[in-house]
Amino acid sequence: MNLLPVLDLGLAILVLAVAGWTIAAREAFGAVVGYVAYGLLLSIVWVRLYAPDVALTEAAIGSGVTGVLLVTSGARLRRAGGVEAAAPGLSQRVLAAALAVLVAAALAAVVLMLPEPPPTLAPEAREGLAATGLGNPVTAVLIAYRSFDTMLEKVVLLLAVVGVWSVASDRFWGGAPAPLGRARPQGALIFLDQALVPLGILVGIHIFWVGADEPGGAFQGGAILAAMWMIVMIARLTGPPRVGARWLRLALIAGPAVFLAVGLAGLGIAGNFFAYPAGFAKPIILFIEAFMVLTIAVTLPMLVAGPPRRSPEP
Amino acid sequence: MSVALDLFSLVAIGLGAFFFFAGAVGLLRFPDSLTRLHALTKADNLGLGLVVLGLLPRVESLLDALRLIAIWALIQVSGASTAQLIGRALSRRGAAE
Amino acid sequence: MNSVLLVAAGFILLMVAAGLVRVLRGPGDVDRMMAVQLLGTGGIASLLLIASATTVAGVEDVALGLALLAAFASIAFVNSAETDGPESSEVDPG
Amino acid sequence: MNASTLAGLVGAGLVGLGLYGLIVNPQPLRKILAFNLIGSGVFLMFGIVARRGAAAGFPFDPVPQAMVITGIVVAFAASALSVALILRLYEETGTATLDSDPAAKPPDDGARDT
Repeated sequence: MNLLPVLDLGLAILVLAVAGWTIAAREAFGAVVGYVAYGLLLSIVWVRLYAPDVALTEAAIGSGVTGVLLVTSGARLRRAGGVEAAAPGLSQRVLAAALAVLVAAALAAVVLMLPEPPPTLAPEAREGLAATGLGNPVTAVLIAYRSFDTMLEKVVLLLAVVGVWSVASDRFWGGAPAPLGRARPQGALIFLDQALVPLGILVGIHIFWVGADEPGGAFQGGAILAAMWMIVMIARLTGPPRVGARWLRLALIAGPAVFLAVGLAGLGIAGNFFAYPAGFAKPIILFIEAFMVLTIAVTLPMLVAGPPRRSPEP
Repeated sequence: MSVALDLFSLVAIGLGAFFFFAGAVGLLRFPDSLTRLHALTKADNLGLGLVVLGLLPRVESLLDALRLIAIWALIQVSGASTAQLIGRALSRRGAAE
Repeated sequence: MNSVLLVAAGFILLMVAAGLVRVLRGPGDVDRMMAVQLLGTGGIASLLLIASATTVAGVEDVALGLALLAAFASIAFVNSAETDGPESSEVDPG
Repeated sequence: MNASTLAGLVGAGLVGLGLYGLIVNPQPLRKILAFNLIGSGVFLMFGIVARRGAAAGFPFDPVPQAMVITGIVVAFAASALSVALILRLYEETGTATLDSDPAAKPPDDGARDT
């Protein structure tokens, strides 16, 4: 098994090299493409760390959707006119490099001096796992042990949507965001959508469903569904919805609202905030997760689509 | 039986790695973007298919095997169509210049 | 057997690295987009091989997700690279 | 050196690279990209803490992993909000730099993005 360190070293060099490219690339577009490639590579590193759940989340949200957000907005910026900005001078670059090396070296020292034996909560996670009825401990942490965190994180997503919408001009309020795709999409794109989207919806729901016992879960499944909705919008098979639409508002708050309602119900039924009644933990967790999938699948595309840019129809 | 299966995995994965090699050679040596696109999409898709084939005897359940095949099928469809899209973008750029 | 899988994974990763160098150099945005395709095939192949050799459970679903995502990113890239191409997006013959 | 220590060092390197890019790249979108690079470096360091905490039959400690998943989603929300602010800034001022006095500096040699 002494091949593995060589492979790890090669992977590490490759990841750092592609990351360096995203910083050094001259054009913004090339940098973003490099960033998505970097995310796909990084997911191999996450699998090496035995973290397939994170591998999928990082590749999907961390690099995939973020990359698409950046190219979409980059194209909007360029369409509106050039972006000119002065690069800092040499002395500033040298200082920045020195600072970056210093910070990286300090972090590397921390990594090399991590405490032995390593602290862990894995035994505690194992102990409670039977009570939740789940097989995937990461899902158990997200929805059961640290449910309050996850609920608040959904609220953060909602606040981000509110923040993005609030930069709209007054006259566009309640209207739809600008379309994501070109005016006349190509035939190949429409074909790809027709082949990919049904399959992608299936995979997204599958990943959410198996997330109870295997790698996957609401975030990953929701992100894949979000990606599918975005490619439908890119092919212009549908446009972004009006931000004033009631179904959209309901879908956006469904996740945190259901989560909070279940948490409050726990106060009455199981005697504690966010406590799940014994024996019903798994169905309740899946119930919450189903609404979270919906909210994530709707929130991510709305964040990419940006603030409303069309006048609302009467 | 397991020796034969291992041998099968070995041959398929080896062949798959060879096609990735061929794809990389094509990418490095072909003169223009369209031919490079050709090398990338054809050779690498075949390479992935062979790697998946080689891994099939090693999976634990039928469902896992189906998932592996689904991965390959998905990349076949999406790879072919995105190659088409990229190729069109390339030829349009060529015409504009 | 496991070491064979790791050698194959390392070899494919090396090929991906070589291809990435070529593709990211360009010229032009459209060439760079191939980087995502390259990782969509080679990256997933080495991911599956590594996971099989080190027995990480459930990695097929990760690969399935990555395959969808690579397609999604390629589509978005083609779309935005073309919208700021030299010609207006409204005059498209096809 | 084992895999998790190496991954931790990669994480440290990514934070350094991202920090450099965040300071040096003049365009706001590139700054967001660099910021995300810093984020993924930090997440990787969480990842090695999770890997080192392998116990009780799990090959990892699920708590840091779950925190990373939460963190990735929050980082995306922050990126989306900053992109919206940048586009709005451009609409208002006709420039997308954070420079307080962009007109004083001429655009450089054209090697920058167009």
